[in-house]
Amino acid sequence: MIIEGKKKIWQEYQKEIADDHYFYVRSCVRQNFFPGSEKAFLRIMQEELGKDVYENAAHTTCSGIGYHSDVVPFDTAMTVIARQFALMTESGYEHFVTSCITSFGLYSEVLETWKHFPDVLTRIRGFLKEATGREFEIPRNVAHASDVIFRFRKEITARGKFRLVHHQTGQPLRVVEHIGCHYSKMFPSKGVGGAEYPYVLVGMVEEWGGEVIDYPERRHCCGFGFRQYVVRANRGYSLANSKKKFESMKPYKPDFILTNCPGCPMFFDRWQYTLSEMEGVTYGENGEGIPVLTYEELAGLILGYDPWDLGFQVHQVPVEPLLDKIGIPYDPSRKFLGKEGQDLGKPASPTVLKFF
Amino acid sequence: MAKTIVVIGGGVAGMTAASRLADLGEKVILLEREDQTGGHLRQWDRLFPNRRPGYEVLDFLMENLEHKVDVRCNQGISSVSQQPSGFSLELEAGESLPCDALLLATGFDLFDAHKKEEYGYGIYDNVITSADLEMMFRSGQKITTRQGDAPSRVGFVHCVGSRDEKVGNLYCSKVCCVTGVKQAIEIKEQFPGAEVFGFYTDLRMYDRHFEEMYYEAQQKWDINFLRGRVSECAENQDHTIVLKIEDTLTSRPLKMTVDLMVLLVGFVPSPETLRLAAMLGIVVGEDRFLEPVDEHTRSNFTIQPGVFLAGASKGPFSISNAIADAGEAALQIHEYLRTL
Amino acid sequence: MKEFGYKVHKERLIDYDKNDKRVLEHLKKHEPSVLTCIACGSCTATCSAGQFVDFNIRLVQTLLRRGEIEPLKKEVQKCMLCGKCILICPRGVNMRNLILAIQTAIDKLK
Amino acid sequence: MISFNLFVLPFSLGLIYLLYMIIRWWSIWIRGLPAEDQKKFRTGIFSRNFFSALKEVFLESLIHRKMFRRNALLGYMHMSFAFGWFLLILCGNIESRIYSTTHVNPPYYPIFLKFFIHDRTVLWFEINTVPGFFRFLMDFLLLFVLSGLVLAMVKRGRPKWFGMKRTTHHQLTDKVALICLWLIFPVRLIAESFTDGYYGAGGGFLTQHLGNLMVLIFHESSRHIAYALWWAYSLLLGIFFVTLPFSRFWHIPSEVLLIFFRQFGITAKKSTTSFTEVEIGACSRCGVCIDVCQLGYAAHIHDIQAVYFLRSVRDEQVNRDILLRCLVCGRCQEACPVGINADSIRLIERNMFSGSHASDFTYLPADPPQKAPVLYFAGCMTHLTPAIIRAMKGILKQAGVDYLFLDEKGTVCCGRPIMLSGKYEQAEKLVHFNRELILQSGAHTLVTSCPICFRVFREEYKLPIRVMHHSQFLLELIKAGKIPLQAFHRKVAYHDPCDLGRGGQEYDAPRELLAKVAELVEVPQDGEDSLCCGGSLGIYTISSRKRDLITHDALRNLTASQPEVLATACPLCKKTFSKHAEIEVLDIAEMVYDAMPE
Repeated sequence: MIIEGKKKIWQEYQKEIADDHYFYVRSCVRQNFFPGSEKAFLRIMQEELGKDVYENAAHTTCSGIGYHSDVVPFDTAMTVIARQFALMTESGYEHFVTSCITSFGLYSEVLETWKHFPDVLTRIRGFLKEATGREFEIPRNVAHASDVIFRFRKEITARGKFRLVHHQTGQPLRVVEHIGCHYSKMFPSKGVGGAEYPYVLVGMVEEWGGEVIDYPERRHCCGFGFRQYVVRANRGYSLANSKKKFESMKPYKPDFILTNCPGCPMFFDRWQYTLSEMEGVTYGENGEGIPVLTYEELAGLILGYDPWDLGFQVHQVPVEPLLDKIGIPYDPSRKFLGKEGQDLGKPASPTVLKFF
Repeated sequence: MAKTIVVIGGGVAGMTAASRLADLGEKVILLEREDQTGGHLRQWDRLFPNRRPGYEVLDFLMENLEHKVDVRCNQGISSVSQQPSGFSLELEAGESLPCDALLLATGFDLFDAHKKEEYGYGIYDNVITSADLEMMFRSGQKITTRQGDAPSRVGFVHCVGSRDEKVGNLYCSKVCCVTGVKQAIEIKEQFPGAEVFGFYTDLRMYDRHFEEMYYEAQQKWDINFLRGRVSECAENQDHTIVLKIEDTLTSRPLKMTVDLMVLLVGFVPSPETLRLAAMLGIVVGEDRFLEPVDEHTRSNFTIQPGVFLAGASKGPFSISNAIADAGEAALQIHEYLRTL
Repeated sequence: MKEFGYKVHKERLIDYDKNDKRVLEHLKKHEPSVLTCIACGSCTATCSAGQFVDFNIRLVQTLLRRGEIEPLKKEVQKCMLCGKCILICPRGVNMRNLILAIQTAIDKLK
Repeated sequence: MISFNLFVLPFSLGLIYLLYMIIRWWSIWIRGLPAEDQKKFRTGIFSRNFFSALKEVFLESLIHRKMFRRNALLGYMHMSFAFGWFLLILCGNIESRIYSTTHVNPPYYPIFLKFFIHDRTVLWFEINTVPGFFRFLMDFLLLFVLSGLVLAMVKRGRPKWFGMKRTTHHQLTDKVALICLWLIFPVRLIAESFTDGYYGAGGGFLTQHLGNLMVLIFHESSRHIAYALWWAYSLLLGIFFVTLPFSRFWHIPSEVLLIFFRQFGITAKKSTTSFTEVEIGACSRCGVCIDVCQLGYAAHIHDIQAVYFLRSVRDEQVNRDILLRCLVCGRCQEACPVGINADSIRLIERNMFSGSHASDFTYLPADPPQKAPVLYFAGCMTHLTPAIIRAMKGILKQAGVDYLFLDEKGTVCCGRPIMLSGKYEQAEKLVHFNRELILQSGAHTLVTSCPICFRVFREEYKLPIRVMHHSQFLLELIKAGKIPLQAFHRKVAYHDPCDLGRGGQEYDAPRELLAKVAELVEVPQDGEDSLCCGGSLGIYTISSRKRDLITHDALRNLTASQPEVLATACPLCKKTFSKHAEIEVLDIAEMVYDAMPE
C-alpha cells in the first residue's frame, strides 16, 4: 500500500463542514438497531463540545427507503425533503445534518437535481406550498453526522480518556472501516476522501490511535441492499455478500469494524450470528465474532462513556473483548439492567458464537 | 566511377527506394516483372484509414520516378549471382546487368483463398476475396452478387490464410483487420440499408486513426462485429451463403445467411522472392519471409553485403510502413555505396 | 444448525486462487497444444454435437484453463470424438486427445 | 543299457519345465475360449482342418513361408533355425532309436548321443547302404543351422540385406535367450568335435575333422574339455528352455496353437479372449512391423510399433502413450508374418483403458427422415470439403438418382472415431441412433463419401441394405451409362485411404473410375502397401508437426511419378494433403464431376 497515493486522493476530496448551529434529522431505523448512537451524538456535540444542535419533533422520514425500494416516486421524495428544509428554515437554521447515510445520499441527489434543473425546484416549491403552505431555503451546508464527528475528532482526542491501542501491548488496534454506499458512491465530492478511499472514518481511527486495515473486499457492499434483505427469499444473497467480506477481512485479524451507515453495522453484526448458526463459522479469535461499532459509539468509548449507556448490550456480537483490549472498565452485572436499574432479562445464548 | 544499384520490384517499396536513391545522386535501375510499375497498389481503390483514392499515392510515386530512374518493365530475372565486385543479373530478355548493390523489393502475394476449401472460394458463387471486392470498387460499378443483385447482407471473414496453422501460416498479416473495416464502411456507403458483419478473432487496430475508423464503423455505419472465426459455409439454392461461427461471447454456435461473403486474404511470400533469395543465399525465416540481419537496428540489411531488403518481402507491411521502410533502405544503400 | 428459511448463496465468481489447476497441469504435460488456443471458436462452430446440444469444445479449453472442474466434467462427456474440430483449428490444438486426457486427469483426482 | 551322466540334468529339467509351461498355457488358453469357440476347437480336432493346420504349422512355423516371400535371405535364416533344428531332433531321435537297447529312450539320449556312444560304424543299415549316413546327415544338419546363425549375426550389422531397416530393441530375457540360442549350436559342434577327435571315431565330415585338429592341439586334455563342453551344451539348452516362456521365443508354441485356432475358424472378439492372448504370445518380435510404421521412419516415434505394443500387453505394462499413439492404419498387420491383428488388439486394449466415463448423448435429435430409395451420407468431414458435396450433388442430379441427403444439415458422428478410442459402449449409442435413422428411410442403398463412415457402416451397423462408398456407386452409375463423361487427359496419382483400402478392401473401384477420366500414374507404395496421409483419427497423442512429417513423406511417395493431380477418395485425406501438396488435390467425385460435359 502506497499511503502517499491515498493521501493525494484525500486531498482532492476535501469537504466543507459547518462548525456550529446544526439542524439535526434522525434516521428511521437506527434507534432500533443501535439505540445509543444518536443519543451519544447529541451528548458529544452538546455536552462535550458545546455546540448548538437543534432537533425538530415535526421532522419525518426522508422517504429514502421507499425511494430506493421503488415505491416512492422521486417527486414525492423531493417534496418530503423540501418539507424538512422548510422546518429548518422556519427554525432559523442553515446547516443540515443527517444521521442516516441514505438520507444524506438522497438530500445530495435532490440538491444536485435542483441545481441542474431549476424548473424542478420551482415545481417542488409549488407542490410543497400547495400541500402544506410552507416555503424553504436551500441549506448552506449539508453534512452527515459522521462528517461532523470527523471535523471535531481532534477535540474529542483532547477530551478523551482512552485511545485505540491495546492497553497491555501498546500496539494500535486493527480496524476495518466500512462506509455506507450512499455516503459518497453517488457523489464522490460530497464525501470526505471521495468514493474509492473515503477518509471520514479513517481520519477518526488514525486520530484516536488505531490502525486501519485495507483488505481485498473493502469496497464490497455490506449485503444490505434494501431489496435483498426486505424479501426473505433473497436474504441468502444478502448474507452471501456479508460473508464474502468477513472471509476477506478475517486473515487480517481486525479488532473491530467501524461503520457510518444505519444498515451496514446492522448486517455486519446480525449476520455474524446467523452465519455462526448456519455454518458454524466465526470470524474473530477464540470463537468470538468481530465487534461492530458505529462512529458515535466509538467516539463515546474514547470519551469514557459507560458502554452500557452507549447501547452495546443490544449488539449481537459481544463487545466485551474489545473493551478488554482498550482497557475500558465495565460492570458485567449491569449489562442487562434498564435505565432505572430494572432487570431486562438476559437473552438466550447463541449456539456457536461466544457470548458474555 | 558512378556506382549502379538495381532495385528489383516496382511496387510501393521499390518505387520509393528507387526515387530516393536517385535523389541522393545514385544511378538506379528499377526492374519490374509486369508491364508497369505500381505493384499491388494498382489494384486498390481507396486506402485505409482515410479512404483517399489509391491512385493519389500511385501518382505521387510514379511522378517521383520520372526522369530520374531508369525504369525497365517486363523484365523477368533468370538468375542473379555474386561477382568479385558486385553482382550480375541475367535477364530473361537475354541481357546481362552488372551492378554494385541490389535491393530486393519483391513484395508479396495474396493468400490463395482456394486453399481454405471450407470457405468455398471458387466453389460458391458469392464468396469473394477482399482483393476481388477492391477490384469491384475500382471498376466504379455498384457492388452486386454474382446474380446481379444488390447485397442486403454482407459478411467479412477475418484472418483468411493468416494465423492459421492449417495452411502453414502462423503469422498475422496485419492489414486485413483494417482493410475489413474499411471495406465494410464502403459497402455501407453504397448500400446504407445493408447489414454488414465482421467475423473476427481479434481486431488489431494497431496504427494511428485505425481504432477511430473502427469506432466510426460501429457508431456511424452500424457495422456489426461478431467475435468468432468462420468454420465453414454452404450455399443455398438462391446462391446465398450460410456460414457458421461460434458466437464466442454467448458461447453458442451461430449460423447466418449472407448475400456476399468477403474473405480478407492475407500476405504470403511470393515464389519469386524465395527464388531470388535462394540464389543470393539470403536467410529465409520460418514464416518464409526474408530475414534481415537485425530486425530492430539493421532491418534493411541481409547477411550478404550489398544485398538490401525493403517492404513486404520481409513480411506483412502497410503502404505507409513500406514507404517509410523503403526510404530508410535508400539511405542505408547510399551509405554503403560510399564505402565501396 | 438453525433453520432460517434461507441459505447462503453460492458465490458465482470464478475463484481462480482456489480453483484446482491439477487437470491443467496434467494437460500441459500430456497435450501441450492446449496452450495455444486463441478462443476463436471455429471448433465449436463446426462441432457436430454442438449443433444439437449445449456442448462447447472451445469452452472446454477455457474451463480447463480456469480450473473449473465441475462444469468441465460435464462438458467433456458430450464429445463424440469425431475430430472435425481438429481439421479446423488454426492453432493445431489436438482436441481428441484433449478430451481423453482431461477424462484421465479427472479420474486421477479421485 | 541306458547311459546317464549328471550333466544331462540341466537339459532334462529345463525341458520338463518347458513342456509343463506349454501344456499349462495351451490348456489355459483352450479352456479360456468362449463357449462357441471351444465347440469349434473340439469339432476341429476331429476334422480335416486338423491336417490342414498341421500343414500350415509346417509351412509357417518351420519353413517360414511368409518370411521367404518378404525376403529370401530372411526366410532362409528363419528356416535354417527352425526347420534345421527340427530335423536335428527328428533325425537324432531316429539315429538314437537304432542304437538303443531299451524301448523308451530318455529325451536327453539323442541330444547327447555322441557322449554316450562313440563309435557307430558297426551299424548294419549303413554297412548295407551308405556308409556313415547318419554321421554325414547330422553334421550336415548342424551346418545348416549354423549357416542360419551366421546370417543372424550378419543381420545385426546389415539388416538391409534382409529387407529390414531397423531391428527390434529387445529386453533382457530376450537377450539371454538369444545368446543361449546362438551359443547352443557352436557349443554342440565343438563338444561333438572334441569327443569325436578324442575317441578317433563317430564324427562326420565336420566334427571328425575338426575333432582331429583339436586333439592335435590339446592332446589328452581333450577329454576333459569335451566333458566341460557337454556340460555347457546342456546348461545352455536348459537355460534356453527355462527362459523361453518369458522371452520372444514363446512365440513358437503360441504360433502353433494360433494356427490351429485359425484353421478351426476361431476369430478375435471385441474384448480379450484366449485367441487374443495367443495372438499376443505369437508375436516373434521379428520387427517387420517396425519398418512399415510411418510413425517410426517419417515421424521419428520409435517406441510404439506393434512389436512393442504387443510386448507391453504381454508384460502388462501398457501405458496411455503406447496405446493412443498409433495411426491404426493397418500397415503393420498387413506386413506381419504371423498375421497378428495388432490394430484390433490395440482397440481392445484402448477399450479396457478408456475408463468408466459415461458419455452424455441424450441430445441426439429424433426427427424421422423422409423416405428415399438411395441415401447419401456425406460424413462430417465432407462438410469441410464442399467441393465433394457439390460434385456429388451434381452427379446424382445428372444421373437422375432419387436420393435423400441424410446429413445435409449435419448429424451425429458415425461412431468410428469414438470407437477408435476404445469407447465401444459410447460408439454403440451413436451406431444405434444412425442405424435407426437409415432404416426408417426405407432406402435400399446407402452411399457415403467418407471411408471412415463406410467402414463402420459395413462392419458395425449390420444393415440389411447395400452400403457403398461413392467410388463404388459412381462406377456403377457410369457402367450403367447414367453419367456421360468427356475424355480427360490429366496425369493422376491415386491415394488409397486406409479405411477404404486396407480397412474396406476396396482398391479397384476407385482406380477403375479414375481410369475413365484421367491417366493413372504409378505410385511406388500403393494398394495394400499404401501409406497413411497423416490425418488419421486412430491416433490421439501426436503433435500437428509430427503429422506434417507423415504427410510430407506420403506426398513424396505419391508424387514420385510427377502427377498433375493427386486424387483420393476421403475428405480427411484430401484436407490433410491439401495443406502441403504443391499439386491439386481432388476427390474422385470431383474428378468425375469435372469430366461431365457442361
